[in-house]
Amino acid sequence: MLFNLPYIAVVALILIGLAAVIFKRNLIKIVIGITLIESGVNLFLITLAYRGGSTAPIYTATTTEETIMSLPVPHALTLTSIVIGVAVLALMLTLVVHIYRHYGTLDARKIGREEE
Amino acid sequence: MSIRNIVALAFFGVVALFLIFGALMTHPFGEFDEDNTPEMDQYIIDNTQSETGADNGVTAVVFDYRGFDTLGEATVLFTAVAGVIILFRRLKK
Amino acid sequence: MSGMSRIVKTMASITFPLTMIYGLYIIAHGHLTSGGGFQGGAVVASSCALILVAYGSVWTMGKIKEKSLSVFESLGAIGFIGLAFFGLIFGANYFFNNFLLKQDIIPFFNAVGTGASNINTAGIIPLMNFAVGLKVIVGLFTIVLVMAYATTKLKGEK
Amino acid sequence: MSIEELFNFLLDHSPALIVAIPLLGAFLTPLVGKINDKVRNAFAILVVAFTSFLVFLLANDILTNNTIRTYVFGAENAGSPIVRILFEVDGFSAYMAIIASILAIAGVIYAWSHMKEHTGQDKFYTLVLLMIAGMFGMILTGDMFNFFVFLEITSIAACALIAFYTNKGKAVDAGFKYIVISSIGALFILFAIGILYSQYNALNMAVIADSITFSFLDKIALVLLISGLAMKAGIVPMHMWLPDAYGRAPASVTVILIGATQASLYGLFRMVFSVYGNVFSSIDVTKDTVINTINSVNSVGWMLIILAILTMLIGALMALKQSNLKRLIAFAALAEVGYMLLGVGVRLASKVSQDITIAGETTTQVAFQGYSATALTGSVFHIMNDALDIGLLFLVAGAIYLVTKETSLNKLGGLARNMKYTTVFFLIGLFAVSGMPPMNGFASKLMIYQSTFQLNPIIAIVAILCSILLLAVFVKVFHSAFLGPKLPSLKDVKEAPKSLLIAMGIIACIIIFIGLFPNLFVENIVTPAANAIMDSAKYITAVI
Amino acid sequence: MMEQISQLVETLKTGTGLWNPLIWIVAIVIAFLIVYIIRSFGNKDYKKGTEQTKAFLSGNPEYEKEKMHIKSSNIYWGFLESLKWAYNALDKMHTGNVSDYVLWFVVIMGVFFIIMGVL
Repeated sequence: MLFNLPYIAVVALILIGLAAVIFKRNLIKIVIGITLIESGVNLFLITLAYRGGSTAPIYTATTTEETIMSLPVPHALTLTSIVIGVAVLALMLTLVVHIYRHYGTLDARKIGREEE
Repeated sequence: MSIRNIVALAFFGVVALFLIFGALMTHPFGEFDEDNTPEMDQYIIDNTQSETGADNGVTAVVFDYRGFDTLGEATVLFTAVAGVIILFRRLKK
Repeated sequence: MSGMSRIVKTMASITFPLTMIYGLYIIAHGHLTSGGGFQGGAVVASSCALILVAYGSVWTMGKIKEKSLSVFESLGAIGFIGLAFFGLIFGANYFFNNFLLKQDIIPFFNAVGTGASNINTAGIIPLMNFAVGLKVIVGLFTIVLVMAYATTKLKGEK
Repeated sequence: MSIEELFNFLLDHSPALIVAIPLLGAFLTPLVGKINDKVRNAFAILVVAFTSFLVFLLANDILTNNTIRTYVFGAENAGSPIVRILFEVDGFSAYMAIIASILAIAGVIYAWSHMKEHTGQDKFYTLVLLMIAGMFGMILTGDMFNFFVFLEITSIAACALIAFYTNKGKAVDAGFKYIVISSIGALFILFAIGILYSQYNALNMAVIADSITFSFLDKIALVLLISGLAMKAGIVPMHMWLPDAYGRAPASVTVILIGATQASLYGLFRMVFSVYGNVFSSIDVTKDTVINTINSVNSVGWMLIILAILTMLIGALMALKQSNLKRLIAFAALAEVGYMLLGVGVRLASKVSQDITIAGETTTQVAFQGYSATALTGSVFHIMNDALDIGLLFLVAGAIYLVTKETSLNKLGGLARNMKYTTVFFLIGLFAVSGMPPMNGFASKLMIYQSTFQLNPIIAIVAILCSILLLAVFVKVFHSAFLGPKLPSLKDVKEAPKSLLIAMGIIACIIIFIGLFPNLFVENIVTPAANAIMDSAKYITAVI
Repeated sequence: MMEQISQLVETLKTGTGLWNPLIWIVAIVIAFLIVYIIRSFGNKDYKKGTEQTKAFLSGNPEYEKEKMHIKSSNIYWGFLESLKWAYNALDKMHTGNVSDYVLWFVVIMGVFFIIMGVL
């Protein structure tokens, strides 16, 4: 049970991010919540890579037969998901700048109501 | 405390409950017993030098085994740059 | 965002080449040590962003336009997907085929790693590292530069 | 090499080239744009046309031979265990690729005149090509994580294009909503992919589908996948981003955005029927997951039916109230999505298991009711009809906005006197989207009505009622925008430019063809696709 | 060649029903013919340029054309008025707030979790 603490941390991160998105009004805080969810998912992926007493999956001069290596695929998935997160973050901040230009506020309840 | 927040908290609690149960049911951290042995990753670790020639297993996965994902990833960055430029463009010709 | 004080500018111009060399090292040895095109590209882009912060976005935009930057980024992307397309023509005729490996027609990057770090290995992976590195450098720097410049103009308007 | 060899080469590599050629075109567009505008537009149209040619080559091969093609990236064969990314194209993927290519080529041709007086066209065409590539990647891929990557490509490109009119506050706001919604949905999908990977140490859809045991973690992953993809597909009550995004994007983008939404719906079909095929679509009683999960399958089916009814009702009712043309059509598109989901729900809700006693010994037998195949076929058929009809209506709305610079229906009137071809196209779209014979919408809706009626008559009645409401909605649009006297403010409106008419004409011709010869279409194209989605064992054995 | 032609005109069978557009078109053409014949009967005592051609609005004077165009928001006024309760609820539902959108996502996720967990 104790050894599932990393997964508990993952769930906690995701829930904190979700709560920030749902209960906060400031658009910047909503963006921060999304990045929190994303970091939680990344943490989950990189947690899956670990094997007890393992090293990084790189062959060096000190590698022997009994060297345990951690799983390489989750590293690659995490790398991809981090880059995707950077792209999404850049686009969201760009749009937040434009929203502030047009509305003069960042309150999520004051903007975006379709009148007609 | 509006009615919206109460409903939100209720369903939020349901989701949290199930996710935490799932977290407790996942296989223990860093332990791989017989019934879930990582065949795919073990295969990559064993054959990365002979098949791709790279000492770095992660780079072998990123650029050879799952190279198409990396193409998509580079495309995502390209898309983000194009989007930022098009959103900050000059509107007059 | 206008430029900062003289001390910051001097320190930035001293730190800039060191950071850039470090990032290029990470890109070049991506298939041997930990790191790769994305990580090294991020390091180099951060060094460029340091110059941007120190000297101000207006000065930087005067030096280099985002149009030329986007051309460079397209070149990086075309290099990456071009290497993938070459796999269709050479070797075993498969997309994303590692065609440089285990052949003697083109005498570089064709060896197979044997535990000790050997730079001349891994086929098209180092080339892809360089292409992705160029792409990531230019891409991240373009994002930072364009956003900084646009927000500067915003402050000027008000 | 001879032309025969060239065709075989293209056919063998078409799954990769369909995605790679739009990507290459997108990377080349900033360089080509340096020459001049006309060359760049022609280049984009050429790239999309060549991609559509490859799509039709591939679809012809797959739908006629009823086979499944797999394409491994970077090696001859997948090997064992499967470590490489592979594309797996079955009949349903080919069918969706046909829809996506039709919408893509219409949108790119439409954009030539529609985007003329805007700046930043280089990046516009780049993003359109990237969006098309992401759409095809989502449709053709057989790898879970690759699906997520292409989902993100489509979302980011679509978000930047929705906010294209940055001088309008609402457009930027719609783009922000879209990126927030889609990134959250995609992140939960990635979380589900991680859960599946942690259990089976595989990312390939077929491998996961082969080894899936409906454990608790699988249930959690299924819930995350269904909710995320349903939000991306705009199912009520997660639909609110859809009218904003559809209504505020440029019309040439909206057409391709329909394709992106349909691709998310395709993901929902694929996850439910292929990845969880052992649970949802298999009737092999030797697997204990098939027998033990009848109740949860039926309950998921009824939940989807309830969501579908809500989608149809709310879409039609809200569309009746709108006075902004594009927003109205967006709500109608929402109502159309409900019909597709209804077919899936009926299929799942009609899975039964009964004990039959033959000569003393009792054997358990799991089967789908006979009408459920018709329901799924109808909903698969309706995907294409909805894409064509709603796409045509959005193109007409964009043409009206281009010539009159008006979106509010209260300020429009008497356009039929000046825009004859546009009026004809709008009439075709009106009849098709409201399921009037002899247009294509009627055939698919008839199949859905009849199969649903056998499950529960009330659902079928509600569906017919929503169709009638849609007819009322578009009659109102036709009256207030096209009929009536010339308004003094619209005295000197011209007919829409040529490229717009060409794009609308392509879609209208396809609509009329499907409407006049539905049986030909259903027998040769729709039924193989529906059979492919219903047969999960074939999907698995094609890889392993 | 012949079987392609025959395949074109085949009927779509949907398990319990069938649908063939070509037969439908023939039927609709025959119906229009009948309508035209009936109409031609009443066509004899129709004279152009007389009182018959003027619109008769129960004695009221006829408006000019621009005034007579009905705005789209006035169409179906009665329908919207009688369903006001539903439309008020729908309008309350469609707040343009991003947080509410995500909240609906969480609600649906919770409902699916309950269904999956119970059964």
